[in-house]
Amino acid sequence: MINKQVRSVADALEGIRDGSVVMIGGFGSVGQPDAIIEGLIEQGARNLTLIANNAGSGHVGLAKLLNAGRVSRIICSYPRSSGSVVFEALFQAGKLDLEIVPQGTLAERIRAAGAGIPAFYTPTTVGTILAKGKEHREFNGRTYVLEEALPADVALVEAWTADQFGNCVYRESGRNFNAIMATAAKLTIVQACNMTEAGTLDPEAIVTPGLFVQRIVHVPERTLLTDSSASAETRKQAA
Amino acid sequence: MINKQVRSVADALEGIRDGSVVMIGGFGSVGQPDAIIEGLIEQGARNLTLIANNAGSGHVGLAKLLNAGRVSRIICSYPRSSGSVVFEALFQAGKLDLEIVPQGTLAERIRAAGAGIPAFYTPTTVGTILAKGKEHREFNGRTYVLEEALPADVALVEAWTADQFGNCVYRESGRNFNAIMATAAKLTIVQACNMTEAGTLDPEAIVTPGLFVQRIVHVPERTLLTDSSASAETRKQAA
Amino acid sequence: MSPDSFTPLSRRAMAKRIAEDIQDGWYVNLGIGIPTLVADALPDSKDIFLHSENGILGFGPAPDPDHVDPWLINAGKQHVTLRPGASFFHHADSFAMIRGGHLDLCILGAFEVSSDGDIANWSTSAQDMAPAVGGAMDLAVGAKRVWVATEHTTREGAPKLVEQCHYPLTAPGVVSRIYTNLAVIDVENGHFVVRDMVSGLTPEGLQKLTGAKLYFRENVNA
Amino acid sequence: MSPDSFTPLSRRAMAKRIAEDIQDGWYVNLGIGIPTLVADALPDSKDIFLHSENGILGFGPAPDPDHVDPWLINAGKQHVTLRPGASFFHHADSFAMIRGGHLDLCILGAFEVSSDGDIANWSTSAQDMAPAVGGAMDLAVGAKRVWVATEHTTREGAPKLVEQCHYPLTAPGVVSRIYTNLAVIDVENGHFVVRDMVSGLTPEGLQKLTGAKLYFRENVNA
Repeated sequence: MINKQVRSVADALEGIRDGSVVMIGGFGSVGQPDAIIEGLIEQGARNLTLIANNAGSGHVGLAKLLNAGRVSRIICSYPRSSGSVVFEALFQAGKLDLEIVPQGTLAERIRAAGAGIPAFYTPTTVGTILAKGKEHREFNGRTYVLEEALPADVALVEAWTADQFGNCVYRESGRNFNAIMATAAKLTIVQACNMTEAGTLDPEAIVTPGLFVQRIVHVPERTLLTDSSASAETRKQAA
Repeated sequence: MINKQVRSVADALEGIRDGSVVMIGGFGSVGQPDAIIEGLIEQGARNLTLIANNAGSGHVGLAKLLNAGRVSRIICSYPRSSGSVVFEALFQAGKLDLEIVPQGTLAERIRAAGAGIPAFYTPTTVGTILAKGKEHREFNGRTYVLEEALPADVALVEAWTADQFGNCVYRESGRNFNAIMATAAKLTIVQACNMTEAGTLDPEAIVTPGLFVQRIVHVPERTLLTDSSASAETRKQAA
Repeated sequence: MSPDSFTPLSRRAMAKRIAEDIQDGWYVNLGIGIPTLVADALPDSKDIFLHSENGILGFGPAPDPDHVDPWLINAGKQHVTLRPGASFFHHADSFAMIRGGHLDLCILGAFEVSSDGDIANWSTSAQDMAPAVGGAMDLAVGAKRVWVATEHTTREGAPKLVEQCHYPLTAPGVVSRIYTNLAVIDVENGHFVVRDMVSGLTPEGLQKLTGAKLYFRENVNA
Repeated sequence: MSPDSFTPLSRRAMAKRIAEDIQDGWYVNLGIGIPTLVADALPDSKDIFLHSENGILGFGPAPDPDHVDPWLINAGKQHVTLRPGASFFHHADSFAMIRGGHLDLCILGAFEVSSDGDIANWSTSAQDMAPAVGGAMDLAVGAKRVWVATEHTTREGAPKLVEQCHYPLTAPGVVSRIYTNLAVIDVENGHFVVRDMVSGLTPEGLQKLTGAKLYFRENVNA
C-alpha cells in the first residue's frame, strides 16, 4: 500500500541537485518548515534558487541556508526586514541575485505553475518601477502587466497534520504559502507536525490533496513558543 | 449587527435586472440552487445571459428558466445531454445564443474573474476548432491560447451550511462550481440548506468566506432523493 | 485463408484489462463510457486514487442500491462511494490538478484515434453547433498519460483507429495507448504498435479492422 | 499672525479616528504601522471583518500576553486573536480577495501621497535595489477604497502630502482619503480637500505643513 512517509529528514531530501529551484513555505515564523531547511543545509545542494516570501531573519532557517553559501538567487516579496542581516551582507557583496515580486503576484505565479497556466495578466505594479520591462496590455479599459508562472523543482512545506497518502491540513495562519507551493513543484516534501491514518482527516477540510505530495517526514512540535521571533531551532526535532 | 440572511427567495432575488449575466452553480443535480432558480422565473428578469456547466435537463430548474423565454444567451461546457430537450428546441429555433467553453477553461475563467485576473493562457483547445479566432502564444516551447475572465452580475449558489456573515461550506460533490461562482459576481445569492451561528463553522474548513456573499436564503432540504434525475422541485422548499 | 476465430472482450473485460495496467499509487481520471467501468474493476491490492472533475479525489466503486449518497456523484453523474483518504474541492482546483499535470493517467472514450495520437471524442461533426465538450479537452492536454478505451470499430464496422481523424479533434498528439475489445495498441512516433490481441485473432485480421498500418511487437501474443 | 496652538493626534488617537469612519460590515485590510493600531480601536458595536494577507479573515485585537497563540499572526507578524466567523485560506486565495476587489477598504502607511492619489510607501529610493514590497502594491490596486494613515510630515518636518511623489510609487491614483495626526483630507479630482482638522490649527497653519494646495470644505471644523 502507498505510504509517502519517509523515516528521516535526510531521506526526505535525498536527490536534490545543485542548481535546483526550491520553494520554501511559511510567513514570518509560522508554517516555516524549519527541520527540512536545516536538513537541506546538511544535504549540501548548492547554487540554489530560492522562492519564498522573505529572505530569512537572524541566523537560523533561511538565513542559515543563505549564510552557508548555498543560494545564488532569491525570488521574494519582502527581502529586507529588521533581522535580515545575512541577506543584507550577501546582497551588498554581490553574492546573491534578487528578484522582487509583489506578494500577490508571487502567490498567483506559484498558483499558476501548479494549475498549468503559463502566464496571466495582473493590475499589480502598473505605473511603478516594478513594471519596467514588462509587457503591458489593456483589457476593458484598464492596463495590466503579463506575469509568468513560477514553478519549482522542489517545494519544502510545513503542514500541521498529514496522512500516509499525503493529504495535508495546516494550522491557522500556517497555511499561507505552504498550500500553494505544494502544488507547484515536481517534488513536494512535507514536514508534518502530526501524522494520522488515511481516512481520519475530514474530506471536506483537506487543503492539500495527496496527489500534490511526494514525501512526508514527521517532525513533532516540541514546544509552542509564544515569541514568534525566537529561534526555530529549539522548536522542532525530526522524529 | 450584520446578518445577510433574507426572509424569502423573493427578497433574495430583488433587483435583478433584465440583461443581467447570471451564474448558476451545481453539477448534475448536485449543488443546484433549485429554489432560487425557481424564484428567478417568478422574479421575471428577461434577456439573461446564463453561465453554468450545462443547459438544463428535463423541464425543471435551468430548463424551466429557458423554457420561460428568459434567457438569450448561455455559456456552458455541456449543453447537450439526453435530457436537454428544452435547450435543443430553443437552440434549433435560433432563440438562444451559445458559447461552448471547455469545463476547465470555464472554471478558470470564473476563478479569474473573482481573483482580479483579466486574462490568462491555457493549453486547452489548442489544435481544435474551439481555438479558432483565439490568440495563440508560445511559452517555453508550448502553444497556449488566451482566455479572458468571465465575471457575472449575479451568482446563484447552493451551500450546505451558511452563517449570518455569509461563510459557507458545501456538501461533498456539491462544492463544484458553487464555490468559484460565489467569488465572481457583483451579487452572490446563496441558497443554504442549513443556517448556523457565526463562530460555529470550523475556520479551517470554511470554503467560501463571507466577504464573497451578499444575501442568503435558508431553504431546508425536505427529502434526500436517491435518484439524482428526479425532479428537484420536490426536494426543496423555501423556509 | 480461414477467417479468424476469436471472441471480442466485453466492456467489463476491457475495464478489467485496463485496471491491470494501472500502477499502485497512480492518480487517475476516468472518462464517460467504458473508462467509467474501470472504477469497479480496480484490485483491492493497489491504492489507486480516482479523480472526478466535479471535485472528488479518491472515490470508489458504485454503491449498492440501498446505500446511495445523493450528494456523491462522478463526472458522469453516476453515484459513487468514497475511499479512505478522499477529499473534496471546487471546480477550479479540480481542473488545476488536471491542467497542472498532476494526474498520472486519464482514460477517455473516443470516436477516433489517429496514429499520431490525435483523439476525437466530443463532436461528431464540425457542422454541429452545440456539441458538449465538458472536461475532455482539459483532460486530454493535462494528464501525464492519455489512454483510450474504445470498441475497435464502430457498430457499422468502420475503423476507429485511423491515419487521420475526420471528426473534430479533442486534442492533437496526446494518446499513448489504446485499449480496444480486440487489442492493446501503443501509439509510438506516429505508429500504432500492437502489444496484445485477443486469442484467435491474427495480425492480418486485426489490420483489416484498422484504418492505419499496424506494427507488431516481437512478443505480441496473437 | 500668532502661531497656531494645537496638539497633534497620537498614533492611538489617529487609529480611533479612523475606526469611527469604518462602516458596519466592511471587509478591511490594515497595513503595517499606524493602520495596524486600528484593529485595537474598532468599536464592539460594529461587525468589521479584518483581512490579513497571510490568510485570515475576521481576526481581532492583540491577545493579552498570557493567551498568545503562536500560529496566529497578522501580516505585520504580530500576534492577533480570532473573532467568531473567522476563516483561514492560503496566499493565492487571500490575494484573490484583494486583487478581485472584495475588500471594502485598505488602510496603508505612506512615505508620500500626492494630490492625484499616488502613493509611495515601499521604497525610499529608486537606487535601493532590495526594497521590500510585500503586499502593498496588490492592496493599493485591489481594494475598493484606499485610505492612508500617516504623520502629516516627516520627523524633519518635510511634507508627506505633496504635488508629486518623489519616492518610487506603490500605485498611481488610488488613494481617496488621508488621515494624518493633524487632519482628515479627501483626495478628489486631483485636489487635497480638508474635511477635518485638530482644534487650534488654522487652514494657513495646515497649508504650511503640506506640499500641495489644500482646499477646505465649507463646514470644516478648524
